[in-house]
Amino acid sequence: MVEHRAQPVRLGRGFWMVTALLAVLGAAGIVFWYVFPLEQYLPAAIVTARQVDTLFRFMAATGTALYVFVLGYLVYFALAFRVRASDPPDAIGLQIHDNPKLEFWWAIIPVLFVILLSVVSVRIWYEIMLEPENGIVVQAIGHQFDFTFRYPQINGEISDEMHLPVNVPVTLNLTSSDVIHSFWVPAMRLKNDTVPGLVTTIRFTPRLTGRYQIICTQFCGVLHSQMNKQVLVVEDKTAFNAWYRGMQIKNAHVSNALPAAGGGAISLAGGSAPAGQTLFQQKCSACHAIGPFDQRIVGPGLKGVLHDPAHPNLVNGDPATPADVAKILQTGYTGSIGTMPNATTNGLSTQDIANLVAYLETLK
Amino acid sequence: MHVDPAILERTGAIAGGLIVGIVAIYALYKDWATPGVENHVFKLMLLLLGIGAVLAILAGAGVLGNFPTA
Amino acid sequence: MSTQAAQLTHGGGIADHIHPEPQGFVRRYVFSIDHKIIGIQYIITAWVFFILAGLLAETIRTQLLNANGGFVSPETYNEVYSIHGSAMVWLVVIPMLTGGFGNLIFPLQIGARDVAFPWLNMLSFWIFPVAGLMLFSSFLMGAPTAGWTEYPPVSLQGAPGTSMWAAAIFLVGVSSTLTGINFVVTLLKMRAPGMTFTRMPLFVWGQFATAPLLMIATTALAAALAALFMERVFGVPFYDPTKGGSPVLWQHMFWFYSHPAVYIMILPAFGIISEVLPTFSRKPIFGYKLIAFSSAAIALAGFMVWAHHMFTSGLAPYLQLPFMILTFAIGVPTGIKIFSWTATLWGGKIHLTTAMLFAIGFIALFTCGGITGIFLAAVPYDLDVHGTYFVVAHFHYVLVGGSLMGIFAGMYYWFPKMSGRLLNETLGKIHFWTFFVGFNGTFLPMHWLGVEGMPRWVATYDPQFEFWNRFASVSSYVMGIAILVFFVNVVWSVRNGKKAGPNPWGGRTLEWMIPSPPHYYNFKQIPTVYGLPYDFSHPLPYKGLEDELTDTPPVAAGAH
Amino acid sequence: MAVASVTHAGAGEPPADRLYAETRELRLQGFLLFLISDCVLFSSFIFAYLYLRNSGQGWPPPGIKHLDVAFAAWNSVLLFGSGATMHYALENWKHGNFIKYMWMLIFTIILGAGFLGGQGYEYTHLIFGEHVSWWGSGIFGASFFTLTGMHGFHVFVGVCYLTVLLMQSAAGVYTGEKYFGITAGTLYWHFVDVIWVVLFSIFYLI
Repeated sequence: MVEHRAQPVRLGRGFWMVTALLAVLGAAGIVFWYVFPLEQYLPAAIVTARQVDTLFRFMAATGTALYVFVLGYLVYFALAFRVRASDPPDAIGLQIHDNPKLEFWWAIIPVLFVILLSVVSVRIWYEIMLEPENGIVVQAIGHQFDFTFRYPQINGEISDEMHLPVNVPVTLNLTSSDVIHSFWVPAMRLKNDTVPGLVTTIRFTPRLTGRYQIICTQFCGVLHSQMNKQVLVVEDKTAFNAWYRGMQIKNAHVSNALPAAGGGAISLAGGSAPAGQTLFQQKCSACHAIGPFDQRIVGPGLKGVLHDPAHPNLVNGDPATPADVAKILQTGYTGSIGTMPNATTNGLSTQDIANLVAYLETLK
Repeated sequence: MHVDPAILERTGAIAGGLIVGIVAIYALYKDWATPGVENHVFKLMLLLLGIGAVLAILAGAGVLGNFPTA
Repeated sequence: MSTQAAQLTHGGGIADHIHPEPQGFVRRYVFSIDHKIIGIQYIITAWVFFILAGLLAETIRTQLLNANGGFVSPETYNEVYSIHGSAMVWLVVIPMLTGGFGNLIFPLQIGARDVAFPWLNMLSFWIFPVAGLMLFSSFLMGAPTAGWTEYPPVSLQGAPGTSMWAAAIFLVGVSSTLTGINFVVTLLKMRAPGMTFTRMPLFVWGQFATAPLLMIATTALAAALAALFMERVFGVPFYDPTKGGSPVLWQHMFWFYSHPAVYIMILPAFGIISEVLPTFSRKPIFGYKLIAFSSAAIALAGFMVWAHHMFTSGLAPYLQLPFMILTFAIGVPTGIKIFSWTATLWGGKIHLTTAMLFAIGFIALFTCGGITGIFLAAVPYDLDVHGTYFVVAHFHYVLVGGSLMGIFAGMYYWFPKMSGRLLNETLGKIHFWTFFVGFNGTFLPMHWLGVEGMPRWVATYDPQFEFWNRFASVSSYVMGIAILVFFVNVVWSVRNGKKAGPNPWGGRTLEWMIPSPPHYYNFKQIPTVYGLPYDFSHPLPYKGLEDELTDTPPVAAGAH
Repeated sequence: MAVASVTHAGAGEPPADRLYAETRELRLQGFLLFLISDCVLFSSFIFAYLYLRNSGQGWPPPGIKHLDVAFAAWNSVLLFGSGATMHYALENWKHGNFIKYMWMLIFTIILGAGFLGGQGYEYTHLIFGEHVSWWGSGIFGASFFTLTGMHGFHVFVGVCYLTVLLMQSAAGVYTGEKYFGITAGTLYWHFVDVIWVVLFSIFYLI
């Protein structure tokens, strides 16, 4: 192959003209993506949405520039070097096998680009992950085929609209009562799956008041297409508080899917914690971890269920009382966070319940 | 007299494990120099077999896997 | 063992052994053990399934003509796209590229008389149509509805057909695994004398990178499917969270296969392109070694990035970053390939035949799909567009604009080796241009549909998206017409096409040195190889091919 | 060069029949690759088992009896022993002691069958014992019975194959250099053993 090295490999004038043209087009593409008014088409409802847009502009611009060059050269070469009628039938092209310098550079440039892109993405990833934790805690539960929402101090589940105050950090706990759904608000540029038996958390801070659509983007059954009716309402503090109080009053009578205790309240006196612990190991620990609420097996973790005020309550805004727990143990529970069999199914005597409650008291 | 079957099993495991382990290691030592793909595979397998025997001995001796039976 | 030692040499071994030619129609054309016949069987079967799955695709687009659907019921619609996806992946692209073109071409290109295990080859072919029929028969008992990924728990609620689906895909997996084993052994052991790894044609390299993926990754999927089947049929809990199972487990096992599967579907197409480009540019491929090794690198890296499909699945955040960066990294070898192909055109004497047009179209469309792939690999942006039409657009650019264009290029390029005739070039050019226009019309708008908020898997959608959906649907009909032209071309050319002769394109790889279609024994005498095939200014680097085009009987024919 | 590679793979001295030697080489590689992909199948299920096992819940799940380690250890020794005997069966064949070879093969089959019997015994106890843990009952049953069942099936297939091998050898199918069937049987049997080493440790010991 030595004799081919001798061959003159010269880039003609046409090549440089085309290169210049492509450079202009590529630059135009870059400019286009940076002036394109994305937010006119899709408002950036939360703070990090704008960072995601920045990332998008960056990738779109570089991608367009790269694509313009590949496509341009492709077409230009295909036309400029096509066989002419004048060529002899056995005409062959320049016998170039490779060009180490060229290959080195076009291996290095993508590497550099990848490093740059990684840096940019990681920085924005951090901004999304490190949204503040303080602020309002809301739970969104996916069902076939809608989302419901739970707020502290509001009984029951709100199923039509999700209200949030503007400029207040939100911690959104996502879970599902049946299959995997995905909670997506295009205006937030943010989504996460709602997985049954798992609580995933996303944090964000609304920055624009308005009404935004909530869409399920994970196939969840025959009416998946319909699972986009809910609306996220971002409104100012006063309006939000008004709505919040309204809901508290409206739902005051809602029983939180907790049926009235059959056969009157159970006397929790004389419950023995050690006995309860053994019982818990046998009967409960298959579904409940002795860990924080988020540590799901089937049901939620029960550490500090009767003490920790920050424990996402089983029932409503108020921290669960021993009586609540006793009721649930007796009558079972059916609701957004799953299903728990009642005392007869679990084979629990009233004394067992008393023991279990006594044990749960000790979980601080 | 009555003997707990577990004792028999454990002794059997230890004794058998010793035999198998020694045999495996000896075979490995003998075949060490043999060339060819499948012989290399055989040697690897013999090594793992020896490890298995050791595990069996340890299990039999109650060093490994002695859980409180619920 | 050294590369040299892995090859055959002459003197009483396989290289000189010729099976007696099978007699009778059944032994020759139905239960044939000849890799060429099996390859053609694969290709024909895959095209039949392609027609069915394509009709399903047109059903999908027709449903989406109107924002409120109305062409079929939502249930039917979900079944339709699930089977469309599964069939296109497992019954069309993978069998066509590996079992089909792989069987047909690469034993010829490495100078072998057949694959290592001809009977196994026949077996793995005959599993494939059976599995295909099972897959489509799931319509009769209520097909799966959860898309080709069939995430539990929703797939646990699915119709009985879902179990049938799992069984069918399991069988296809068995078939691919056997093919993979067969190809690996053939490639390691049956290369002609002198055919070292660095002299192998690039299509062979494509197969060489693909076969291990077929062999290893597919088995992982088999396990996942077996578990799904057992859970659905016998109630064995693996994925059901109410019984302590984990839905995310399926996603791990599924994507550990299905990401390598993406490379199974594209690497052989890379190989086809890398054969077509030098032949029609009359020019060596640019950077042979880079292209060859980057294929291997992509195949290897394919095993380490599966979780980038699961960024929104509740994956631990600290796991997201490594998978994101590794996925970016795969862009590098891919980019190198694209640059090398483009550079191959420079300074060539380019014959713009249909195959060449498809090859160039491949580069154009695949590059677009690759770039949007980088978009999706970036976690923050994936958290936005995951599960939307942006994803649909991305993988159709890769699988239709990439794999299918490659398949078309291969069909036009190697049709002589199947039939001895050429496909009609005029029809071919019509086919290319209508397909190219229709394709972009269909899938380009999906990018912004997804970004603006249209989710996947929907039978009805927000009216604001109606215009672009109608545009896409109409364009998809144009694509349909293009495919029709192609089939007309094939059917017509098999009978009336121009006789090709051994080497119509001036190709230099071994398959062009022998008559088209080749004899059942491929080579009268196994040639000896002295160099890369792509040096157009050099004499051919083969010895022992003198008699191929004469009517002398093969050396040692009938021996043993 | 190929000659060299072929003879190396064989027992030692160059083979008489070149075509057989090369075909044998192909079959050997194919069989090893098959074992590799089979290994991937097991690994996937093992991954599933470990994944579920570490999904938050204690292990074994409450209400599930711990496995009888002593018995399992004893039973495993049977299988490991059969691996050793199989190895010596092949060795004896290579050195031409046909009778010893046959005896070793017979021992292997007996031990393998014994292991299967032991597994059956263990299953019956797990299924009908006081702590019911049938595979529908939870992820413990699911992963345990799936993996050990799969392995048991492999052992069963192996026993059948070795029996066929025994009959073939008695009928003199394998001669001198042409004994790939025996090599394959040994490879497969070793593979089954080694898988059990893994399963034994992950289910009974950790």
